[in-house]
Amino acid sequence: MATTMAKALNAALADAMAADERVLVFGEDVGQLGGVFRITDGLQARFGDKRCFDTPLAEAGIVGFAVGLAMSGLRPVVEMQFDAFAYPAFEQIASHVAKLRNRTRGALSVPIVIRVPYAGGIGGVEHHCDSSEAYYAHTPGLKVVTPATVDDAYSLLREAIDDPDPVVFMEPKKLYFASADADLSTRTEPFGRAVVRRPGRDATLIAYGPSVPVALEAAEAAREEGWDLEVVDVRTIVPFDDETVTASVRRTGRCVVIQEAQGFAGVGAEIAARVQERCFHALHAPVLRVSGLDIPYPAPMLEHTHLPGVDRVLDAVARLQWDDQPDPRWLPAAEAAA
Amino acid sequence: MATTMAKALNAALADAMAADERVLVFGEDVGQLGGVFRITDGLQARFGDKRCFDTPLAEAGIVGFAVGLAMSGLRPVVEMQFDAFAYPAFEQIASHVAKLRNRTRGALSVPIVIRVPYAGGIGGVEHHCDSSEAYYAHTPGLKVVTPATVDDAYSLLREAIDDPDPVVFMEPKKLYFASADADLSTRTEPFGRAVVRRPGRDATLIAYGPSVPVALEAAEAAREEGWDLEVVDVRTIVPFDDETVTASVRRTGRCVVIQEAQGFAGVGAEIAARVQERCFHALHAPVLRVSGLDIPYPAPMLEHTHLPGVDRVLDAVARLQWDDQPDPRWLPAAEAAA
Amino acid sequence: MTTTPRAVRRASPRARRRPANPADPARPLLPDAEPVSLLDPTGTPLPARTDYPEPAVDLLRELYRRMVVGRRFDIQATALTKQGRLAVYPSSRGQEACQVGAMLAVRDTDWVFPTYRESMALVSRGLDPIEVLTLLRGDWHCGYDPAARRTAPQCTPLATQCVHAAGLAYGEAHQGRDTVALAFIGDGATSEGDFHEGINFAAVFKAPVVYFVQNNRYAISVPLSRQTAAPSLAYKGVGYGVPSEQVDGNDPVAVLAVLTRAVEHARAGNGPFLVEAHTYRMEPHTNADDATRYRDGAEVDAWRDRDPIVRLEKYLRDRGELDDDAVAAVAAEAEAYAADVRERMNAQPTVDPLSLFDHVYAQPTPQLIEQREQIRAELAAAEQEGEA
Amino acid sequence: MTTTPRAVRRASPRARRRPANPADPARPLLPDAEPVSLLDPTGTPLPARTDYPEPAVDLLRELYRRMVVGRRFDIQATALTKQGRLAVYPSSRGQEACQVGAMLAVRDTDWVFPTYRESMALVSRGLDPIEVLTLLRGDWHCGYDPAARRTAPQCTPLATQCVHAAGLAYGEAHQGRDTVALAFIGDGATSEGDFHEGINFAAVFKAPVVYFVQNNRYAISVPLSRQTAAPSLAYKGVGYGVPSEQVDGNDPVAVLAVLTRAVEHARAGNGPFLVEAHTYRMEPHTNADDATRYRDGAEVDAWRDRDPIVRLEKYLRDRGELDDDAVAAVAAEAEAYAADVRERMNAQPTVDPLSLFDHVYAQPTPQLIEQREQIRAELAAAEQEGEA
Ligand SMILES: Cc1ncc(C[n+]2csc(CCOP(=O)(O)OP(=O)(O)O)c2C)c(N)n1
Ligand SMILES: Cc1ncc(C[n+]2csc(CCOP(=O)(O)OP(=O)(O)O)c2C)c(N)n1
Ligand SMILES: [Mg+2]
Ligand SMILES: [Mg+2]
Repeated sequence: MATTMAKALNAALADAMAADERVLVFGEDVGQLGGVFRITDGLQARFGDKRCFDTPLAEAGIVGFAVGLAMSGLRPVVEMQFDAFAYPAFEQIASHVAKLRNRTRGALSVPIVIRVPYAGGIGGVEHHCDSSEAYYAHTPGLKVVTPATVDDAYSLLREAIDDPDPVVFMEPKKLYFASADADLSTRTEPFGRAVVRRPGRDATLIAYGPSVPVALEAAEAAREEGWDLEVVDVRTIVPFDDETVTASVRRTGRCVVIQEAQGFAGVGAEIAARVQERCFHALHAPVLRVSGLDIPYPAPMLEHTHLPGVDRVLDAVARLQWDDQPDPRWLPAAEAAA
Repeated sequence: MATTMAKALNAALADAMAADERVLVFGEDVGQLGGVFRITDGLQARFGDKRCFDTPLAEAGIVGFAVGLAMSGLRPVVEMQFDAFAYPAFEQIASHVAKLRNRTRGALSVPIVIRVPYAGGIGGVEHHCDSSEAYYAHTPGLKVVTPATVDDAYSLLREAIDDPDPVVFMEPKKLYFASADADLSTRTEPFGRAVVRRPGRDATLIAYGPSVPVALEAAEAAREEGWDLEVVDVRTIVPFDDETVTASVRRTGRCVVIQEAQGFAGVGAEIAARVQERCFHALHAPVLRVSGLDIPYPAPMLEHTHLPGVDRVLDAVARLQWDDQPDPRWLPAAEAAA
Repeated sequence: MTTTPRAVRRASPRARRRPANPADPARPLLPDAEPVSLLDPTGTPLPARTDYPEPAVDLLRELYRRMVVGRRFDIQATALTKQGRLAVYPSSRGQEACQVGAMLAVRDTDWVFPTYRESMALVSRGLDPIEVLTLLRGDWHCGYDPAARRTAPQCTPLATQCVHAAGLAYGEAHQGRDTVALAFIGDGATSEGDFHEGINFAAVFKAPVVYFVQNNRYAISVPLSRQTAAPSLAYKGVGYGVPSEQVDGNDPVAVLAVLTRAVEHARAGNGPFLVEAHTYRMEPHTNADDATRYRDGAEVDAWRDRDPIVRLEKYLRDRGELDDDAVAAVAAEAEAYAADVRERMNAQPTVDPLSLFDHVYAQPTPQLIEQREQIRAELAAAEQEGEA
Repeated sequence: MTTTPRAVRRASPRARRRPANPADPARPLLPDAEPVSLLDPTGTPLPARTDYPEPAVDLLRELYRRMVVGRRFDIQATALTKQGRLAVYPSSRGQEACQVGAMLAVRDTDWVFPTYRESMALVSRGLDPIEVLTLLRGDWHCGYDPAARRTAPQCTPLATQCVHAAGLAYGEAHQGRDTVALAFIGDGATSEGDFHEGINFAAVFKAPVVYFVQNNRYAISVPLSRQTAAPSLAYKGVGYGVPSEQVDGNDPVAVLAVLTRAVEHARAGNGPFLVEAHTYRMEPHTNADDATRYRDGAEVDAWRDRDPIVRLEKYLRDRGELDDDAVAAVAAEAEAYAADVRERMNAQPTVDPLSLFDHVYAQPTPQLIEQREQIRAELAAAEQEGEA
């Protein structure tokens, strides 16, 4: 039946709470209000305010409180209201959530889920549209997951709550209310598996979260230009599925990585580096990246300029040296000009 | 005359304070103690406790206080005592320091320097050896700089203090007390310029901060194996010098990127991605990365296992397909085995 | 549910005396156990129970005028969201005494650190309403010139401005200027670490900052009881060595009196001062919020009876300082003000995509220059297609 | 420079009365204006000026025993740094009353959240000293089993443990257990946002936590005057609705009495309690620190006269609860303890490089498996070279 990612996430939380009373859901406005995006709608009414509750307005407090609750044997799922508002919790996340298991040789674990509504495309004002996944992906000890489909939203969140390790669960805001047919109670692929969303022969588009629909749209549009593009949905950034990704690129010989975040030192850089490292001899062209600009998120009037859209993806595909000529943009002359 | 990086940084601070009374130096233990690494030694005695002073023990407070001081027309230089202890300031850095100029169309600027002693190799205990440069490099609006030589330590810090934009100044702890001949009062290359520390014909080693001496040592050792390696010192991660880097790799046709930080989504990934993007047709082998392991920093008994050393660099160089054979490690068979 | 501030409920005549122990170091720092109030909800002056001098009457008339204009502006802004002219608007209707009173307590040379809630305060300060609404309208910058107007950009990351205010105030004093910084903050944001760090820095460095907490009893949907177990937020001051006061935030005369003294305290070099105003947000958190999910109409109605404008108008009329003509004149001014805002907001703002690269750094990096070229090329191509 | 805690200096007989206003909501939350003290610096009982019952005498004898052993352990650990057996050691010599008193105030089933400063407290709690020193010895993990010992790993990121303690305590209560969490924190760390957020969470959720501030007057080199302008750190409690007390941290009897009541308060379901102990760090911050750069010998000497062990010994002797034989027996036990530590620390610990990959996640990721293979290969190659 048709449902939205927001409803799927809500159902995943409800099913997880029903399945395991150790699961607690808390954060800012998640109780009576049901969250500013209504992801926790109805949970307090159904499970009571000891299982789903509002906290004082302090993100380091919320994450640190979750760490303590986990030490007592509970399984907290916390909501950061928006991406940039998780930054106050950065020390708790990087120095404790990510490291506690290791520092105690597994005597203590932190099976918590930190839900982060992220990225743009919703006309939000400043600080409400950051793509912060790279900060977490670069922090050993964290798992970083981001769904692109309604099915995955449900399944990956259930998976994240069951997982023995801390999971930063990145929710693409702009996909919250896109609806699709989904059978919520089923599980999809486990953590660590990327999925080929669309098979193709000529080139591989690698994307995650909010960029997956863009990649699929671009692949559709590319058919007119005679390109048959494969689309890989990364799903879990950490752990990363080298196997699926490299298999695809070795088959197609060309690759474009798409991410909404500012490009410099982002997850797309890691993917591009890994792919060329592992598929070098299969590549007919450099692995190209299409990403957000290296500027603060320009919400909302100019976000369309910032966001990697179908056209920008197709431009990149066009630069995959189908004629096996070097990319003119990178000829010394061109650079000198810039 | 021979001096250390620590002394060079101290001299840079003193000269900057003498040259411009708007320069204030503050943080934890930077006053009477002169900093736990003595980088601010003698500044309070010479310039008084209104120019160099200790603050309450709160990093978000220190950075936010600096933002306010900058708004009043001053030029704060703050010290974060150790890398991981800058994390409490992450929100102030990412949401204000990096964005204030842009949010106000230049009406307000944040000409502050955030000094971060970083990385390992000094036998420090947990939380004292993080390599956090990628978090800052991924944040538009920040400049990220890291010296590898005594000359650069002085010059880049002077440059950073003069710079109209916020600079995260990453100081490689393990190089603090390595001494070299240096003429402190001179300026070296400006921001945005990488430097070839050692010319070579066969392959390019790209490194920054604590990894530059490792790269040079490896280049020396490589001569025995008959490899003539070029070493590029990045110096300023943001802005990045594509010109020098790509020119070198186009000349040598082979490249290894070295970084001490955990590898996943680090600065090395960005460099590798850029290089293959811009030098693809000149490359005889994939751009390889040698980095720290994707684990919490294991200080100090096992840090030698974690740190990219000369041997690991040479192993990577050896894998640059001198026989133009694909890297066996990445053959599907090998992966299946793993 | 009763809606009067807890402290008021608890108050008894005896409760109003300061702790009697003269040697207790906390004594001079503790707030009065009951919020300072000079007018009762009907606007009738209360028997002076404090030593706060009443502000000059012409100042009170100006306060009235700006509150009326301010509220009209606020209503207009909310209306503009319905027409899609604003991306979002956080209303401060009901908090006029705080929004306007604070601006009358500071000088033009003082610095103000507003949150997203303070649009009314900023227009009361004389900033151009269109500039104030620029960000909420969907542009990527704050609209006004913060340096020229000595007004920081409206701050969204909660409580972070508390630290900036400490630094700015200390920096001004360091350079021999007698600037005071007034930092707005909400009740919920006092739970953030940056509130703690900011007020503590100000206290340790004796920085001239007034921290003004508008306790409107909610952080979006979260009630005050989830933010603190303290008798009242003003009691946080003593823990920093900062004197504090609580005030009835819907009593314009009391708010102006208390803030005026707080600003004097700071300007005189005595360090920061903490003021908590007990008030109420009459509208939802923003136009996007549905307040019926977490509070009932009765609660809102009870606060309607404490309307700060009605209160001040009644008081000034009783004193013969305000008559029908004056009231009508102010109402007319407010209408004209709103009409001007409406009209100027009709023009669709033009934003140049290439301007995105201008202020990330003083000079764009080579990487940004490359990216700007790419966007320029895309725009050119799009134009050609348009023509073709 | 005088070295007695500010509050003590300021104290006058009258200063000791609580604020007299019975209706002031702050009254039950404010600390006594003077630190609670039951013994004077010479160990002579003070005229009971508080209603704190004196702990049972056998408890006081145990307190004495553990303090003597604890100090000997501490001295031994410092010595081990000189021999390079420890990478670093933060001594708590002079703080024995706090380190040991706190451990006597909690049950084995309670949770303790120590900082790097609390090695002495942990061995007093009965943890194996070699395990306690594991991290400082240079290993990559905390050494002991925190779950089994209900003792969090020693915390270095300042004040972050304050939030963990709130969560743990609330979680235990949520599951029907009457566990109390005792969180240590230093004076400097109270300036961190996480102290504020942690104690506030505990207060709002009525979590059974005792926040125990060892105010040893320095944060490395930074004196208390740079951390707060408050009369005393204990005055921070009221701002969270948390009752608080300050105590002479070098008076073992007072520390045990105050902490015992604080723990009872928390266990009884009354929420958190804040205790500030005025004490002094006799050694440098760590062996790596040079305290002569920021404090003079006279200051240290003055505090030597307040030695908590001398004080308790004198008191117990005067009461006839301790004689030369008993003192000698305890001294001998302490020597034996130190000798055992010395000896067991001689063995170079062996660490397996491949263990680095075991606990980053419950199961290593494919990326970590790859990296482990690489290290394994390197080690094998190195071995071959060694043989060759
Ligand atoms: C650090 C941070 N966390 C969360 C938010 C999201 N947020 C915006 S306003 C708000 C409520 C603030 O309440 P309060 O401080 O009482 O101010 P009010 O809105 O009532 O004026 C929240 C949670 C934010 N802006 N910043
Ligand atoms: C977040 C953070 N910032 C800085 C440091 C470095 N540091 C370690 S101990 C210390 C001083 C702490 O002083 P205090 O809280 O008084 O505890 P004490 O050492 O006196 O027991 C500092 C600044 C740290 N560990 N964590
Ligand atoms: Mg509020
Ligand atoms: Mg201390």
